[in-house]
Amino acid sequence: MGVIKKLPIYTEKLPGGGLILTSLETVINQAQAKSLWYLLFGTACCAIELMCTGASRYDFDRLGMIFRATPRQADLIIAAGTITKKMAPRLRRLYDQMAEPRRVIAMGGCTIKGGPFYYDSYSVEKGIDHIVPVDMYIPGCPPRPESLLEGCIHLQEKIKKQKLSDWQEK
Amino acid sequence: MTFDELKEYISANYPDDMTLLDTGRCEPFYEVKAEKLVAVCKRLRDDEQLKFDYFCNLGGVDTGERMEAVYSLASYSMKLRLDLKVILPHENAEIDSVQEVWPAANWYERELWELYGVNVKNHNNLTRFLLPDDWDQGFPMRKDWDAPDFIRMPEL
Amino acid sequence: MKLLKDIKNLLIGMRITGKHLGRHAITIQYPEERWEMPERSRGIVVLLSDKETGDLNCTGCLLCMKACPSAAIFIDAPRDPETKKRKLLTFTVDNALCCFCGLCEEACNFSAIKMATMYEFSEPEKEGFLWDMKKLQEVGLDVDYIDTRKKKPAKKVPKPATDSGTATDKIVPDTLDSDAKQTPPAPEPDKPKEDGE
Amino acid sequence: MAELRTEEFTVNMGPHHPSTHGVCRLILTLSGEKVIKIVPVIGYLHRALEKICENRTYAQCIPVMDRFEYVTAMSCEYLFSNAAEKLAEIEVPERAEYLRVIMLELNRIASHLIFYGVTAMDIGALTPFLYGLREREGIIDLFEMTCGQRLTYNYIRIGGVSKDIPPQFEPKCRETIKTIREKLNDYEGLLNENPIWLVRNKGIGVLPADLGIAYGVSGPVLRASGVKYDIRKDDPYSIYDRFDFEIPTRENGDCYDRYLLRLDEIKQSLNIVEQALDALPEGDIKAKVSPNFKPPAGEVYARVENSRGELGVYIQSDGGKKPLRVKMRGGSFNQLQVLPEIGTDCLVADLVAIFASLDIILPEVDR
Repeated sequence: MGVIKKLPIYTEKLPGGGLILTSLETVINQAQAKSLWYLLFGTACCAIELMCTGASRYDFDRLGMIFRATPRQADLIIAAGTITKKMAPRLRRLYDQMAEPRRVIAMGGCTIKGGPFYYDSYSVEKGIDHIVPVDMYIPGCPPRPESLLEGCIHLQEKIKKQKLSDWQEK
Repeated sequence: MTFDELKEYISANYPDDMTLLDTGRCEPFYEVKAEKLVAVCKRLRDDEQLKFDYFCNLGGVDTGERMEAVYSLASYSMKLRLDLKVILPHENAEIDSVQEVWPAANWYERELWELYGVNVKNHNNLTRFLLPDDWDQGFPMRKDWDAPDFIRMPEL
Repeated sequence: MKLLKDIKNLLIGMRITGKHLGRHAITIQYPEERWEMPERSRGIVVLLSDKETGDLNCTGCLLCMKACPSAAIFIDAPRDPETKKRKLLTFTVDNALCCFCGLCEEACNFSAIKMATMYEFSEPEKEGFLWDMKKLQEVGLDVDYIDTRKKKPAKKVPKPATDSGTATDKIVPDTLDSDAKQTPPAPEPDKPKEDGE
Repeated sequence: MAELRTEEFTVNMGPHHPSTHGVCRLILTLSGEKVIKIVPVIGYLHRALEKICENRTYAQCIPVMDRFEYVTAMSCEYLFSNAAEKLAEIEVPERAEYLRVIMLELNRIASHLIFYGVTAMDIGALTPFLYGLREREGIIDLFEMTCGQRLTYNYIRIGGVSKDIPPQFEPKCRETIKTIREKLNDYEGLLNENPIWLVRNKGIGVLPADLGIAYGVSGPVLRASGVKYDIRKDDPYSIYDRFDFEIPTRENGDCYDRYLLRLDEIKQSLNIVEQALDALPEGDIKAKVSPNFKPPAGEVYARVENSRGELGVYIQSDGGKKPLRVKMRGGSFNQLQVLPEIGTDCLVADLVAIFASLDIILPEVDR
């Protein structure tokens, strides 16, 4: 019941049961934050760290994050690794195939700004934020699994704070 | 066969085809004329003493004035290593494909064409494969290449 | 027969699984429980301050900037025309470009820059990774380090009362001279482009 | 009965596909479930590492080389350092060579463990993935303890290594070796005689030795076809001639043999690490190399045996502090070239197994 204690909830005991009241916003946000299924989108070095995070020591599942091989079942792209100019349209297409609400984590320096390939590289996209909107950036080359976990927790906090009215405006 | 023996063997058997360059360290580098390349390669592969049947590497080099193609060969059974170098002009360079000798050369030659603009004759599939399909900015590995969104490392 | 063989194989597989049944899980419950970072671990770049005075150890010698393979460090430290000493004006590290190789730390002779063991720096905005001198100093305040630069002034300056601010200044010229020989005019780097767009 | 006619159709596998280990695209022409033509399309991870190296000093090239083949980054570092040392004729201290061998072999084991996990995951078994990566973490801890990073180490430098190993390294390393030896039995127990594993791997994707030789295939893939060729023995670099180890080979050249061969290689590598730890001498860890390292003009092609075959680098120096040309060569480049030859006339599902067993990693192909 640990989760329920943290919710803004009104509970009342009634004969023959109980009544729980909470805001719809909280329920939706909690649901979204606690089941971020991510797309297996690893291109380079960061993919190995993404694999390590999914493996036994760091265990992504604890955060409710399970890998999906298809964008249609995913809520989140973790762009792990360098995105080249040839790959960029594919990333966009994968993003377009995902259902709303969808989110993007840019993992590693390459996805933020090109990282070590910013200078002198003719084929690396300098940041993925002009291909897809990014919700969270994680620095590192590659980031440690803990950094990735921290980024995901940070993203969950961000999701929990969102307002339903913001969604309408979108 | 040690490298010294290899050098002796080559100078005895391939006197006209290959010239030793002194730039290579530890392992011999030989210069081969572009028009003789395929014939020499075939001989090297079929030579009973050498058996260079392993195509390790092909790299293009742009020194600013000329193009070079460096073939690194090895032999699975005789445990030998050898490098061949073909010197080409900077513009409109052409080289014969060694695909018929070693099928492994196929992709290396495509890469040489794509990144350096060295035309490979008699190649069965000279198409773009490393760069995006709609690439129209020339041959990026050349020293004088530049593009609007290409950022050079600041000279610090 | 085949069925029996299959059952046997299944049992072999289950035996291995069974061996792990009662064992303690090796998973680290991350936010509550943390992996103990080794001392040499290379996390984010920080600037170190003097333990006593609180000033930055950095003398603006530009060695780390030259060593960086991804040009993530920008230092503006013009040479004073009279005293020939450098004055550190800005020190910016772009963590989005940094490749965490540790070459800057090795290049530094003044214990001024270090790759700290911290690693939790996710940001919702891309601009958050451009860290200026103040932020780098702030993060580096509690970083423990071995000060290697005090040895030289101890030989040269007999006065024990010298505060370390001047002590660092004293050793600047001789190391800088050797540096200056390679690049005779004071290198005035063009400020690299801040953004790739 | 009229003969059923099936229309050929084209399927695009990748560039984002979980079983292509990154970003390889295969254009498959299918007749029913059968693959009749494969056209690999690469370049989705072409990061221009060679161009970047041309604009970095020799010391700065090493972090770039780390990204060339990140699963065995130590080999890349060693390769580049070795080539630069050959150019400048630098003598490396004894202790540094031993440390290098320890790191190279540990990294080979780590890479094969990834292969073990990922291949099994491609074929549909998730447990080996968790097991393989669990033991790999033990090795990664050793690396982190020594050089501070988990994946891109920047540890082996021109002239030696950057740091000496910490005192707790040796006991921890021996413990890790012991654990991996124990766990290897588990690994073999899980898959070696597993009927599903056998059906999916045995006799699939046979690479005949002459085809492998023609396409310049090297490393475990070639050794599984019966060609005993290992650069560690045949063109010894570093101090590999001092250790007592065997080069395992297999005869059939199918996916199953490639898998078994890699497990055998792990055992041999464990032996090498143990021997190196026993014989580790005291002394310097780095030769004197000036910070402004400038090798004389010349050129060199150096090669090492890494977990995916021959890893080579060609460096041409014009005497300046930056190399004139760095050309990298990875074993996967040739392995992917041979895939259309051995992958045709099999089922799509088998193609996944073949791709996995060749252990292709795309940064090596695209660079």
